[in-house]
Amino acid sequence: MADKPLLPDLMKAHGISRRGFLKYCATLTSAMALPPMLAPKVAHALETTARPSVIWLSFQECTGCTEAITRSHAPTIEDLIFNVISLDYHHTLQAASGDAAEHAREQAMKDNWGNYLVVVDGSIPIGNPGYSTIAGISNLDMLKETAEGAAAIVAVGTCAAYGGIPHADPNPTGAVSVSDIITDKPIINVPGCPPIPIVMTSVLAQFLTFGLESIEVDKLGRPKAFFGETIHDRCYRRPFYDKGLFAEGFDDEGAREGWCLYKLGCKGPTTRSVCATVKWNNGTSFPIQAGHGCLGCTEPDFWDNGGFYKPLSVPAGEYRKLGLAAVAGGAALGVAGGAVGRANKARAARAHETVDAHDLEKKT
Amino acid sequence: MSTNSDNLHGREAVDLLKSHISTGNARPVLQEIHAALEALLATGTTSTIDLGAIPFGPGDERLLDEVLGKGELSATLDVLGTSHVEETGIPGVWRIDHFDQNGETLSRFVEVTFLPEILKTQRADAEAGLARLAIRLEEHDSRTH
Amino acid sequence: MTATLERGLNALREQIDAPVASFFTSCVSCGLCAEACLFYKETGDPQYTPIHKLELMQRLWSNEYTLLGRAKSMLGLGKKITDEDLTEWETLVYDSCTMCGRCTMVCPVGNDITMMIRKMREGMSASGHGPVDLVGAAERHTDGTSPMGDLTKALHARVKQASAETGLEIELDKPGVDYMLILSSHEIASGEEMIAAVARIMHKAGVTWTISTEGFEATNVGIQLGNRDVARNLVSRVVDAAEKLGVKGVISPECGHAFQAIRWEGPNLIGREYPFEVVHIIELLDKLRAEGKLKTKGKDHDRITFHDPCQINRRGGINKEPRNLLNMVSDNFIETEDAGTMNWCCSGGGGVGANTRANDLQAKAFNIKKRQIEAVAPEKIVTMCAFCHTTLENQLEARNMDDIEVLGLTEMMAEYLDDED
Amino acid sequence: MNNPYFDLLMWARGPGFDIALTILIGGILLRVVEIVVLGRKKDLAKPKGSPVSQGIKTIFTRSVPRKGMMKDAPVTYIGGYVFHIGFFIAFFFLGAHIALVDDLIGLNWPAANKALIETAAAASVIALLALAWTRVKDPVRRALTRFDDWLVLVLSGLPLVTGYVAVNQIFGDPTLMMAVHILSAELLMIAFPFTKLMHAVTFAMARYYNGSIQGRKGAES
Repeated sequence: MADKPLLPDLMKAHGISRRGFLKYCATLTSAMALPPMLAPKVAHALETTARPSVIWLSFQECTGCTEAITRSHAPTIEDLIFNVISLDYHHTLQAASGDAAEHAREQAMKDNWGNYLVVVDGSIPIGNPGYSTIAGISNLDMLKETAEGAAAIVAVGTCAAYGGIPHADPNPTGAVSVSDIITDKPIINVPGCPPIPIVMTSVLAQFLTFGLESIEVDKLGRPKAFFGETIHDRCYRRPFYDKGLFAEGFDDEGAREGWCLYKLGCKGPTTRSVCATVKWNNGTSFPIQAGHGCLGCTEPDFWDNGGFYKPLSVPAGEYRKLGLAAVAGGAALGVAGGAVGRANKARAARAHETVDAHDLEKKT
Repeated sequence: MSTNSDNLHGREAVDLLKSHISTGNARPVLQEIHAALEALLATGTTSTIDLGAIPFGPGDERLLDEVLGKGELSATLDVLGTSHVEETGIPGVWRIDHFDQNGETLSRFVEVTFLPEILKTQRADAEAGLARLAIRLEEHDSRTH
Repeated sequence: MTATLERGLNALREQIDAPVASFFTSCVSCGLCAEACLFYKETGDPQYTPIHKLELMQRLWSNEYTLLGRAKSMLGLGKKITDEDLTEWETLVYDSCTMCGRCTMVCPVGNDITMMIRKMREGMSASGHGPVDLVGAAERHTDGTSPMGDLTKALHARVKQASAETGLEIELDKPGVDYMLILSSHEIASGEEMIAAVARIMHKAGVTWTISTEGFEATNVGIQLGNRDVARNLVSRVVDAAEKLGVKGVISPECGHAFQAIRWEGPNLIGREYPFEVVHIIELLDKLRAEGKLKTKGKDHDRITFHDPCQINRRGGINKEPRNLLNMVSDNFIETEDAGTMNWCCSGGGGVGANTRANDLQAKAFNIKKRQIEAVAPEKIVTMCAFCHTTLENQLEARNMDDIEVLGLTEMMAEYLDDED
Repeated sequence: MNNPYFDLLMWARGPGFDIALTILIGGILLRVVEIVVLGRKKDLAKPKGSPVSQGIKTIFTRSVPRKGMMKDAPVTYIGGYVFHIGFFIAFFFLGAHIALVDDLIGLNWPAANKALIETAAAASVIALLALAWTRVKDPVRRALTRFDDWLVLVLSGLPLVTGYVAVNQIFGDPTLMMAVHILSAELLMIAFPFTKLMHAVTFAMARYYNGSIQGRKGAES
């Protein structure tokens, strides 16, 4: 590790000025959702901390998370790879393949035992480990083996964090999340399908610059800096929600006016992410701004949330059939109950003895 | 809508419409800038506001631009992509926008200061410059001999 | 036969129907009925809250007429009604309710509490929890011709007096006439004025009428006691008499519950529609007025107010008629507060006045009426119910307010009748 | 890994709602049919007025207090009005609820703004507290109050309070509070047919019967 140069030295070697370093630190600080006054601390950390080894494991996934992270603009994955970390294994990004690739992983583990960082994307099938293997090693075995010497694990994407789409009902592969398997290592979940690129890189950067302790996580293991508030809280369409103005269709006047998409199934109110502020594609837009409700992809089981186009307040079950059964059942019970009542009354009428005024006293 | 929107059509009309969508966050940010400028004048404290940390709608951007306005000074930095540093129409209030090599926005700040740090020559760069100057002089001298 | 708990509960069971079930289901125990009840208003005692008086009936309905209640009963959770319960509730159901119907008018969910009290009394009376005085009156009426015993002789005497006084022939038991008049025993006992007044007005209007010696008593203690067998027996006497004489109509006199009995409950008690119509005397007078057959001359200049009998106005639908008539003969007519549909009861109705046990409570309950009368300071109070009439007189006298004269409207109309041909 | 709050929310939106709706609809039908089947004897007295039209009229007119009553029981009347109107506004004019009704029966109408909804909900809760206070302090109401009355007060207030907390994230996880809100509404639905909440349906029957009995006699109601 000692032979890995520090970032400012690297930059210097590449002819990048100190101003460039300042710009980088300012941007990184902003990306980590830290207050601007911490920029000097970020700079200090980058100036003094060696770049750790990172092993990236891709399991049952679609490579969307990797695709996304390569599009991160601040810090870019290149920044990370060249400036902040030493990415020693990532089978999509690395040049080596086959035995050489696996050898690189083993070598990195050996060299950095107890200190390296494991990044995982994709869920792990435990229904049958044979569903997903790399170089003949099942995902489960590779995760357990690699995690053993890790300092910490970052589960990137909803699949690794919570099981994601493979875990969706009926979950044919028995897909589970990293935290369902590894329980003795610190795990940071960076969910999203995919996660916002700069959230991934920022979490990595923060982890590497300020350490694990600097990252406060919620009950679902997500960094609070990026998953502390719901999308709804920060949505620019929120004022329309508060005014009670809702788009009723994707092409109606409300949609054109930019009204709230709640009724079109937006899951913003129960989805924690910084989509509305950090946005996507280099801060250009995010789904709601593009006119589509939030799917809730940073939440566990978002695929099973009752339908992407069903408002949160709308029941997700089979109530229509049950409702009809209830109508029939209720009416039948009512008729039966009423009939018993009528019978009771008729019995009383039959038992009625016609009295006259002299029968109205208790005679002993 | 203002009356001049009557002859707008299609995208233009939609853009105009959107430019009014606001989160209401610009007003408090302006208030913060006001307080920061007061602090700068009173105690010399500089402040930085990260515009990436606040949800802004198109209407908020408009309001910020309208209120702060254009100033006397603007500079372009060419490092790791470009950066624009501009004094706004309110002296002491600066806008700093960082872009990457592809021209995409990296980060955006409002700085309340007499001179943004990034405009100053950094000591390390000056040291490198000194070395570079010495080399260049040496080269020049050796050529003229 | 003797009254038993089971007979009472059985009678109550017969009374539960869809309206009762909907009323109990709807009650949210808001307590607003209390504010409408003269007994609660004047005592401030929450036990007089009208809906509370029906708690036992509510319990029976819940236990036996709802699925959930039956399930509870099967598990032994439902609270049974005991004879002690009925004893406890007897005074609430009889002594503290004149069935005036104000609670029915204010209940926000629309419960006809008064109607349910009437039903509740079926169970009370059948189980031997009818007030002694009312049961006694029922026995006397059943055995004789009125709750005061046999009034046939008195009737003959009154008719003779009236005939002499008016110079008009009044023929008893005359078949084929337009109307058969029935009278409340008070009207017979107190004098011949009512018969004379009717005779003069009918004569002038050209309406033929008679009184049957076989069915002349209008009051029906069976209604107040809440016993439909007794009530049927008594109402049948009038119906039979009317049918025998083949009259077109029966005139219900100035008596509140009598009007309820003959007009609204009667057909349902005997189980068939009448072949004749029933009109209240005031309805008939107003009809004659409208037809121009009732003319008056002169006006009473005294300050007059009107007392609406609950069973005739609020629960009988006769509201405008007496006012039309009163305005013909008075130029100083003033209404009390709440007059008309929401008039406060005289405190004597629903059997309360005939129930000596309730005397003290009744006297308290009258105070609200007293204050309203005082507020308009009348010289005369006109009403159209003989029992209200008596109650007002007695209660005013007890308060040294007997300088206020109480009058029946029919008599007053007769007084100002334009007799000239 | 799963989020127990999210699972709870999905249970509330799924099986929870199914169960609650089934009990609500089945229960209401049971109770209403049970009442109607009991029937009533045909009234043989010759009518003076129209029982049917006055019955229908009374369903509406009885919503207005009779003259003078308001000053006799101001808390009950004003509290009652504020609660019912507030609950009605908070339920029927919140966008999320309209979406629910839309999904249930396909009816849609404009939503009200948050300020109005929250004012209505707050007023409604205050009214409930006032009504609860009369049940403690007023002798008539205290004597009439049973467990059922308290249950109904609490069950009516819960959805209002939890809804406010969930929407404004006053405390608790927003997903959890949303689930709690839906569950509280489901509790109300389940309790509805078997408590005094049934008055919200049968009041129309009761008022109709009252109006028709009086109307038949040509009397007011």
